[in-house]
Amino acid sequence: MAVPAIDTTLAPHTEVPAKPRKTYLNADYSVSSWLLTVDHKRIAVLYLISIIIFFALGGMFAAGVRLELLTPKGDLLQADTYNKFFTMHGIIMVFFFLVPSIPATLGNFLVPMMIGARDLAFPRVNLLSWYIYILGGAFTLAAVIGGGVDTGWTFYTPYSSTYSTSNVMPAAIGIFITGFSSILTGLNFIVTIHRMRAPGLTWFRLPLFIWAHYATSLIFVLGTPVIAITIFLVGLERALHIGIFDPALGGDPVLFQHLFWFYSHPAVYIMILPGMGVVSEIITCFARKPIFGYSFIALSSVAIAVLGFIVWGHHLFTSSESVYAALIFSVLSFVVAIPSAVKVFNWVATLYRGAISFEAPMLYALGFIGLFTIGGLTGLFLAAVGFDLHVHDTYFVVAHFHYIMVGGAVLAFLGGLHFWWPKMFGRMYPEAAAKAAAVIVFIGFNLTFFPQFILGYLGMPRRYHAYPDEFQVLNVLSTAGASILAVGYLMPFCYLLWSLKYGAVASSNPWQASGLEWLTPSPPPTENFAETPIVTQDPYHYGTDDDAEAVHVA
Amino acid sequence: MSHEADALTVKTCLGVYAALVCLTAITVGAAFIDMSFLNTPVALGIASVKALLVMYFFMELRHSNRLTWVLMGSSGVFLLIMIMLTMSDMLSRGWLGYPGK
Amino acid sequence: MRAYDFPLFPEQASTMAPQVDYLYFFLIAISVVFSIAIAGALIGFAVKFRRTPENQVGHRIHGSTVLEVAWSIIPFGITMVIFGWGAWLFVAQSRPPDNAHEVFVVGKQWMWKLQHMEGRREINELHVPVGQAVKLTMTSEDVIHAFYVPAFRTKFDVLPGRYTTAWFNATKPGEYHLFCAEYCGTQHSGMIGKIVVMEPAAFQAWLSETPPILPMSGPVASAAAGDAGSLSPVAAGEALFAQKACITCHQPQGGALGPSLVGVYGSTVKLADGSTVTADDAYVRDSILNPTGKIVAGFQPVMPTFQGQLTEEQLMQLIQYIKSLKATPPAGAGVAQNPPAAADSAS
Amino acid sequence: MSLEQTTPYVAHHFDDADQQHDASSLGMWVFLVNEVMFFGGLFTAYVVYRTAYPEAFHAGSHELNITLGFFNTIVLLTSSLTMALSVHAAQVSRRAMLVINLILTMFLGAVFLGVKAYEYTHKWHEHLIPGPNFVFDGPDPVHAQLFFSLYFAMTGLHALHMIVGEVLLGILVLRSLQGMFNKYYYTPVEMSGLYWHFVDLVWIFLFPLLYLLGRH
Repeated sequence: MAVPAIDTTLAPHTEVPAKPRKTYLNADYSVSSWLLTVDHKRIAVLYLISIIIFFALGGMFAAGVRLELLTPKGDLLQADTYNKFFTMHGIIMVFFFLVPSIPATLGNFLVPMMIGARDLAFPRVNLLSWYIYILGGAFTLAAVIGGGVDTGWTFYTPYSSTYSTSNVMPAAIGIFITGFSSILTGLNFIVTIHRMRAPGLTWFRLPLFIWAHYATSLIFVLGTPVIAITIFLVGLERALHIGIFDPALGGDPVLFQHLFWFYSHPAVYIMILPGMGVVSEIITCFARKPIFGYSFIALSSVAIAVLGFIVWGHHLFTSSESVYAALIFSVLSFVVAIPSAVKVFNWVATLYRGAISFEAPMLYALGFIGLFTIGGLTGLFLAAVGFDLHVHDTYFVVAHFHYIMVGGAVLAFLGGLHFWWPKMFGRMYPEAAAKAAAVIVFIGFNLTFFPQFILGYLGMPRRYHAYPDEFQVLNVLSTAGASILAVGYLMPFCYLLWSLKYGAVASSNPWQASGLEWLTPSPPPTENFAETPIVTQDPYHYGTDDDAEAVHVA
Repeated sequence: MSHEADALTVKTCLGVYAALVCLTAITVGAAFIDMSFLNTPVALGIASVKALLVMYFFMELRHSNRLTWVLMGSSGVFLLIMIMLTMSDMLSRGWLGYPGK
Repeated sequence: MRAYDFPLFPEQASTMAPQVDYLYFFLIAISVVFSIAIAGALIGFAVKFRRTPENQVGHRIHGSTVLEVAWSIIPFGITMVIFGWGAWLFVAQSRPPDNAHEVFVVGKQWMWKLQHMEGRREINELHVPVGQAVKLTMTSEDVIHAFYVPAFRTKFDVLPGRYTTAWFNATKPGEYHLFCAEYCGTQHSGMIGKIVVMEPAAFQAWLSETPPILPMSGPVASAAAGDAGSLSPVAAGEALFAQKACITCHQPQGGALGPSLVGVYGSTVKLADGSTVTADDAYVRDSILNPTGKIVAGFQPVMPTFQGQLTEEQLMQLIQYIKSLKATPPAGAGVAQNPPAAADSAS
Repeated sequence: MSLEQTTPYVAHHFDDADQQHDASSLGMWVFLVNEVMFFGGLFTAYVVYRTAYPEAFHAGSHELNITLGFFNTIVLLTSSLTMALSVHAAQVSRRAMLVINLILTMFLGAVFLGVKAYEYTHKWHEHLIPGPNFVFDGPDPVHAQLFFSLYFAMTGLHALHMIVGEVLLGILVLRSLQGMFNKYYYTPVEMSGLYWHFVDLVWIFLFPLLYLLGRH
């Protein structure tokens, strides 16, 4: 029943050797061995710790926002404080959690292992990217400690460049710097995937996780420099009063929006594509069945990455963009919906005639599909120009992108973390608690964000500190949901930490998954593989071959 | 990795350099001639030829694999996408009269 | 407010509102169909093909190109229907009708200043007649705002240094929310007001009555005080035209340092560099604030800039005055009906 | 051909020197793609504003010194030549030629930066630095200021890249004096060469866009 996934020259792993096996975790215990490591697995752990700290911070700001919105009057926080809270929530969650979340942690850990390499192509660049991330984070934290930023994470000019009196500069510098950590990660992944694959591992034998990370890396490299230069120009305008975007100085604020969204729309795909890769791995593993439509899922990742660059104008429908440009961007936005839909259909089809079990990672993956479907469908609402005029900048948009980013990216992150946790740390987490947490997150999420769709259509604008009375009931529902969601987030944090010491020892392949990363012991040794594996088969070699009729399922 | 046979010879280098200097002189000269709408295309055309010369010879694109070509090409394509779609907004403002004149 | 009595659907109070709502219902229907299909399949498969002692391994099905093509093409067709519908709505919302009642809107941190073309001013409150199109010409004094009336399904950004336009045709008397929808700083959520939709007769009466002295304090009061009097914008513009000495160079019969402005508005103007430009609000505005940017053929760039010397209201008044010069051409009807000729004679 | 015996420079995670060289080369090209988009944001802003305010931009470019711009272009092209010759010298293991060409490249880069600094100082005296002290007599001063904002942003960013390049070249000179590069291992020289040529490429476009257009 446990089908050996891929033939390799690797010797069958020996369980429980007499003295503790050397792993990347116990190779050295000194602080410098962590802070100066060039091992992609250790860097992944460093990233994991840092992004969780930022996630907690961003979550606290979100809690402040939701608590303020319990009542229509602005009574808990001052207007300024509230504005800083949602701004810091956005900046931290987008730039310091969501963008690096899966690529820098799971991606860093798994990309070399999945392709049978000993490390990323440029290990020192990898470490550098973490330090750059921390440096950027330090600037942003300095902005928080120094009194916060109140521009919204979008930094729209001329408010950000001329009018805001808050700490725009340190936050902008922080984002500018952090951009380079993304660029270096993307560069490293692209080169690694091109040049370091194990013998026999052709492009169409790559796991879908790798395809997703390849597509993500393309966006990192092509998009991130544009936000860097745009933020740089905002900083220049703010510091030196030279006009680039401020109309009082001859500039055009809409140009800022174009440049900003040229990155920030593809950035949405940076957040969701790795999640799609994770879900593809989990679904096929727990259905014990090859993925349905492998090449369509693989190529749709690349299609999303490329098409994602030509739809940014749909953020500008009400920004005095020309009617013709709005129509062009609208039709292109509908086109980019298709590859996402194709993925969803293929995941569902993968379940057909599978042998499905429902461990925690699978629950997260199924939740992802459901929530991403709603997020994607409401994206169609927003892409329809005439409709967008009503709901643009309302809670409808807020709900939509949280369905993609939290319902999508965060659920995938949690699912992936559970799925590969035994591999990363060699310990099993308590399954019952993990299942409960997955269900709680799902319920809490929907209760938080579904009411916001209704609020948005009713016309409640986003970033409102106080609001008319008739919106209160839905806001209370949303805040209630957020508190459930918070419990759902705290649970994995606790039991995963607990499992590091008390969890059952994990075997090298607890899920009986295919894929090269499961061939090495858990946790893996520093060099990943004792010998370079040789790949002779397609990925996801699950299932039985006995029924020819199944192939013609259509 | 050293392919002495097809290594960049000093001679080609000098030839390319001479061409680049000539093109620079031409583009400066052309800038002082009024060619109405043609000035910008000519200046950018010459610049593109110079860029291609530098890439093809100095940056060894002629000995590079296809992937490098694809990379360089794609950076150009994405830059053009950014400029052209932004301009599609800027240029068509006011075509319909409203909004966003 | 009772917890069981809260709205789930916004009021429909403009001609556009039901149109947007129809698309909304259509989109909801599509979403429900797809969500149910996907969730149904997901749950159905998950139950039917759950792992059991007999069912330990799935079947090796690799895919189906027919299915892939089908589930690419069919959703694509549906999205194109949505696109067409949305685009049609958008174009309709973008084009204000000709006979609209005109209102000039200035957004500033954090208030709305509105003036009817007939002269009456309002702050954070807009009275409009029912059943007549209202066209808003909007600009901002500082950052970007957005004029949003949920009951009308109307929203458009208000930008500094530029005019944007929105319009609506109210269908139901009553009071509706006016929100600023683009984040504009500290009191963003306080930049709200109301739209009062009145019966036409009542509106006409309201329009011509003398406004009460507004019992206000703070920035609102000072802004109102600065705009004392309710001359119509055209009359105010005429006064400004004389006061700022525009008239010295822009004499109606021409022949002075600058071109005559009679009949210029709406015409095609020939510039010194050979290009042409349509004299619309944006052009007139640019020419006042940045006079050496676009020089009319046959004139010297000698006009000083008025950047920083005119408020947005004054600019709008000047534009309205220059616009009105077309209506009463001194040189006969031919000028107004033949704008290019007018432009030529002006230069 | 196997090079493991001839060179100690293969890092542990690569199979052989070929793979290592390929990875470095690909990495550099990917980095350059990123650089194209980095400058691309500025080029987009330039295209947008130049199309919107051609008069102001023409007037602005008239204030630039075309002779110095031309001179600097030739200097930079020459430095690209010497850089290409350095790579060639490394490829054929000629250390003296390598060192001389690297130093020449550095020198030409310094000349370029010096001229650029002179131009900036000149603009300072002419009050052409955007900001509160900006003074411009020509038409449309508001948007001429926009031209100078972009001029300083673009050439400044380019100069910053030149300075990084100078540092890289300095390291290369030291390393080649130690005899680190030969026909079996010259990847750093080649990669720095790619970077240097790219910086040249940017200038090839900046020169006509900023100095030449609108000259006639």
